[in-house]
This record gives sequence, structure tokens and C-alpha cells, in this order.
Amino acid sequence: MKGVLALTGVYKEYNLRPVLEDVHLRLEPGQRVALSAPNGSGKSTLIQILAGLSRPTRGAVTWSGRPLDAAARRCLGVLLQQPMLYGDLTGRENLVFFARLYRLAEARQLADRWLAEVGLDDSAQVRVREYSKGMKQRLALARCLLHGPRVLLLDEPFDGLDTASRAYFEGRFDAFAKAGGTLFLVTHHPEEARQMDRQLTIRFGRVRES
Amino acid sequence: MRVLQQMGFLWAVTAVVWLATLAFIVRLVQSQHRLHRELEQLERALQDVRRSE
Amino acid sequence: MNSVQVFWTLVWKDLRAEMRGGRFVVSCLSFGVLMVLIVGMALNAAPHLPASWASGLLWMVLFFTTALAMTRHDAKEQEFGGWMGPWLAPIDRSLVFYARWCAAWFMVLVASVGLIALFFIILNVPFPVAFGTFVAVVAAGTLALSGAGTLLATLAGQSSLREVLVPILLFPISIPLFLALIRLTWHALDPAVIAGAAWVEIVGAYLVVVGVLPWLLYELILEV
Amino acid sequence: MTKRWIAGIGVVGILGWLCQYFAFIGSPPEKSMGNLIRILYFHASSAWIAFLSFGVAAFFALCYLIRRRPILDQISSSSAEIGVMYTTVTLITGSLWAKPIWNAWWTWDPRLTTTLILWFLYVGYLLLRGSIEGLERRAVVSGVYAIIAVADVPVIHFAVEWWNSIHPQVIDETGINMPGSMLFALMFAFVAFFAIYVLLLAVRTRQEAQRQRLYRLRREIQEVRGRAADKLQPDISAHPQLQMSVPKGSK
Repeated sequence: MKGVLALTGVYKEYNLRPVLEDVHLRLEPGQRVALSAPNGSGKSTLIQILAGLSRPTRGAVTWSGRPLDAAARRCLGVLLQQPMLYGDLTGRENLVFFARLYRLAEARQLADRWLAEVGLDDSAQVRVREYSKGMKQRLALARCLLHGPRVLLLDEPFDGLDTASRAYFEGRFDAFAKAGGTLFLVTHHPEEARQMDRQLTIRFGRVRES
Repeated sequence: MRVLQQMGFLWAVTAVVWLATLAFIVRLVQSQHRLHRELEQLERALQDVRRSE
Repeated sequence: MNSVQVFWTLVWKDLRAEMRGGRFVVSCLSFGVLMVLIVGMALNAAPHLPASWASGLLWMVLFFTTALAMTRHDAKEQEFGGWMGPWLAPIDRSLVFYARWCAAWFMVLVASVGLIALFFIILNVPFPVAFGTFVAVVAAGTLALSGAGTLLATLAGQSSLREVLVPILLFPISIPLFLALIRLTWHALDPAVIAGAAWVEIVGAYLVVVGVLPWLLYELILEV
Repeated sequence: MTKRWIAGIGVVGILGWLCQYFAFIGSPPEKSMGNLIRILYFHASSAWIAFLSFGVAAFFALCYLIRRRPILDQISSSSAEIGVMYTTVTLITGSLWAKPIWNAWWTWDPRLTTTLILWFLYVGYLLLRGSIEGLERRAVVSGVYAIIAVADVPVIHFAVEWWNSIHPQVIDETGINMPGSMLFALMFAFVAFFAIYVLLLAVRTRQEAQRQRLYRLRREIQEVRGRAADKLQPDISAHPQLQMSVPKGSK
């Protein structure tokens, strides 16, 4: 199932001040898109709207031409600044929990497989509260990939990662794009943006190619 | 004596009603002043920017 | 059928987190027992409480403990942005509310069983005559109370005064519920007192409103 | 301030004086309560206005949730704020009335109790509203709360009345059979209070709207500055006084 995640005429106001104005954006399958813009320019707001976590004031978010509803959320993998995990559960329990939320078969085996995949099988039984920043980020990566999304929305995914982890993450994302997935990366490092197929920026609420 | 006491309560009630209204209005006027000043300042700043443009 | 499974997954998550040092039940229970003790002292260790006082005091203690515990329950979700996880999943979002309500109810219920036992022992209240009614009242009462608490904790979730605000909002909103539960408990302690069907209706109305409202509003409140 | 506002204030002032006149001189004393009945004109009117303003607040909150126009939220919150003021007045005047008549500052009369709970409900509203960041989120959350609170008021009244019916009745409701002149004074007081309410609501709402203009001006400045920066490229921060500041709360 291929699909296009699109924004048409999206406005978002915060404190009665427009953060985003008339944003039109199409994320084609297989495309790797980078968005880099200064702080406070609406990057996070844009990615939250794409993820369906925030509702635009006006305009529509669509998946393959239809509004982004509960079923369409299955096709999104989202990795934001916060890892979106539960500190009191172990790494394995977190993954099992999310696998069940996505109604995946054999949640336990899947969780184990993904824990091995991101190199956390040693700490599977440790509570996430005790994880380091990098470990949390790896677990969050497993969480957002485990249901096989078509689109990955990433907000500064390399923040606070060491070089080895970083290379691993980049390899993961490249493989995902090669397999036909759409990648949407928010970053403020120009060199990361340059590696992508398409570079965007936000200026005064409007999204432009750069 | 009883009438006097009654009038005391009566006046207290009136005072409460009108003083409360007055206090609300005073507070409104105060914040109105603040708002006004701020608006003027901003408008001036806007003109400055326009001129320098 | 699928929704039911997801619902239980969400409840399971809350209960599992609670067992891993959630301290909801423990803090509820210790605070509640402390309050029972203080009440006993405030009444100058009265050897025999009238049934109306006993039921009023019981619900006062339960209301306070629930209101305080509710904010703790909420803070967990914020810690690592956990609440956004279920929010991204392909499920109806109001399900998240119902699951949290159910988990909160379960924990309040566990705490209140211990609390009530100690209440009866410490304050020397005679065993409820209509025991079945008593159990039903406690179950329905804590269900309605934890529902209203979960809803208001969601409303106050974005506020910087969250901890104080939940009790401040919960008490006035649920005063009819409070009165109804006291009367019904009084009736259970002393069946000679007629409670009146209106009180049952009030508890029922709270359950219906807390059951239906979030279905309409939950997404609206959290997704801005 | 334009002439319209001055005229409005003038009308309200005259109404206030007339209200005072009818309450103190124009109406007769009552048989059992004597001059104390005159308190009723102020007490009842402020209570009605308080209830009215909470109703208005909930109505406009509902409108806001449907239409999402900032002005609707501004009216709603302004009305609730005025309502809290009038509820406070109602409680104090009620207490001042109860003391000479029943020789107690407070009785568990259902109406009194309901009013006190109402006061807590809306003080909670103001606290909730004042402590949420983000105008839109604040408007939605406080709007939902305002609607729930108003829906709760009849239930509270009903429950308190029921609860009280088992207690010995403190107040007997027999009594006030109003002659025409008293009824007139009461109605007049109500009209005068209503006029004050409308005026306060208008001023308060206008203030909120001005605040909105303030935000919009700030945005405009940002855009102008941005265009200048686009042309010149360097140094956006040349005008430190124009730095965007995010509005916080309504105060």
C-alpha cells in the first residue's frame, strides 16, 4: 500500500498568531525530504500536524486523498524529541504494549525481534526509566518501526547520539527509503539536510523549497 | 434602635454592591490604560520600522 | 472485538506500571488511613458514631484520597511523552480515556477496600446491615468519582496549577454525587433510614455523563 | 473613550441612582421585616445577574467550540469573570441579610448553599483559565469546563434541596406577598443591574479584543522586519524592542 501524505492549505494559529500559513506539501513515496529552519519557526508544529497529534486551524491533512483518520495513522511512524515511552515499564513491555495497540500478531516475538534488532536485548528487562538517552532513542526507533509504517516522521532523531548509534540510525533510515518508504526529517544541521532528495525550509509560516 | 440597626445593614449592603461594581470598573480602566500604552508604543515602533525599510 | 483487546492493553499498561512502583495504591492508602486517624482524634475518640456521621466521614476521606491520587496518575503519562504513543496508534482516542478511568477505578477500589476496613475498625463503626447495598454503593461511587476525577485531571492537565486544581474543580462539580453517596451509605448502614430513589438517580446520572461526555470531548481537549 | 461609552456610563449611572431611590424611598417597608426588605432588591438582582452571566458564559463557550471565533471566547470569559464578581456580592449581601433576620451569618438554605458552590465552581474556572498556556487551548479547555459547570448547577441545587429537606427547615418560605410598588422596585433594580452587566461585559470584551489587536500588530511588525531582513540579509535583531513576546494568560 503506497500513499501520499499531504497538507493542503494548512493554517495553524497559536496565541492568535499564525505559525503556519497556507502550507501545501506532498510527501511522495520513496522520497527523502528534509526540513531545516531556525528555532521557533514552526518545524515542530508542522511535524505534529503531519503526525495527527495537532489539529490545524484550517486546511486538511490527507493520506492518499482521504483525511488522516485512525486507520491511516497505522501507516505513520513518528519519532519526536520525546521518546513516547513509559518509564515504569521495561523495554520489552513497552514494545509489547505498542505492538498490541497496533493489533499486531505475536506481539511478544515481534518485540523480542525488534529488541535484538536495535541492540537492546541485554536490557530488555530493565525499566526504561533507567535507560540512557541513547538507549531510549533506540527503543523509540524500534517503537516507530515495529508496525511497518510507510512514512517516517523524524524530529531531530540524531540528537544526543554517539557516532556509532548515529551511523546505525542513518543506515536504518536509508534502508527504509530504499524499500520505498517516505522519509520526512526535521533538522537544524544543514549537512544532514543536504543528504536528502528534497530540502525545505519555513519562512514566516510558509514552507518553501531551498 | 432596631430601625437604626436595620439601616446599618441596609447601608452595608448598598456599599458592598456599589463598591464591588466600582472596584471592577477601576480594575478595568487600569488595565485599559496599560493596554493603550502598549498599543501606542507598538504602533510607533511599526512606523519606525516602515520608515527605515 | 478488537477495541476491547486494545482497551485491556491500555488498562494492563496502567496496572503494570502501578505494580512497578506506581505508588498510587500505597499513597492513596497511607494518606487515607492517616485521615481516618486524624478524624478519629478530631472526634475525641468517640466510642460510637451515628450512622450519618460515619457515612459522611467515610466519603470525605475517599474524596480527598481520590482527588490527590488522580494528579499522580496523570503525571506518569507526561514523563517521557508517553501519552502521545497511544495517540498515534490506529485506535479511537476516547478509548484511552475509558482505559485510564477503568485503571484508576481499579486502583481506587483496591485502596478503598483497605481504607474502609480500617475505617470500620478504628472508628468502631458497626458492620453495615445491608452489606450488599453497601458494596454496590462503594463500587458505583468510586466508579463515578474516579471518572469525574480522570476527566477533570485531563482538563487541568495543561494547567500549571494542576496539582491544586484537580481537587478544587472536583469537589464543587461532584457535590451532588457526594451528598447522594452519603445518603445511600447511611441507608446501607442503617436500613431504617429511607434514602430515596433520587439519590440513586444522581449517581446514575454522573455515571452516564462521565461515560458519554469524554467520547465527544476527549480528543477535543487534548488535541489542540 | 468615545461619546458612546460616556453615554453608556451616564445611562447606567442614572439607572443606578433611580434604583437606589426606588429601593430606599419609592417602595414601602415590609410588615415583618421592616426596612430589611430593601436588601432584597440588591441581593436578588445581583443573584439573577450572576446566574445570567454564567448562562451567557456557557452559551458563548458552546458557540466558540463550534465556530472557533476568538471573540466568542472573549465574551464567554468576560461574562464568567463578571459573574464571579456578582456571585461574591450575592453571598456577602445574603449574609448581611441573614444576620438581622435569622441571627446567623450563614444558613444551609438550598439557594445560599448552591450559590456558594457556584462561587467555587467559577473561582475554579478563573484559576483554570489563568494557568493554561496558549490562547486556543485555554479557550477550548475553559469552554468545556464552563459548559460542564452550568449543566451541573441545576443538579447541585436539586441535590442540596433534597439533602436539606430531611434537616429541620430553617427558613419558612411563606411571607413575601409583594405589593405592586415593591415588585416595581425589584424589577427596576434588576433592569439597572442588567444594564451595568451589559456595560461591563462590553468594556471587558472590547479590552480582550484590543489585546488581540496587540498580538496582530506584533505579528505585522515581525513580517515587516522579515521582509527587511530578506532584502538586507544580515542582522534581524536590529530592533530589540520588536522581539516577539508570547502572550501569557489574559492578565
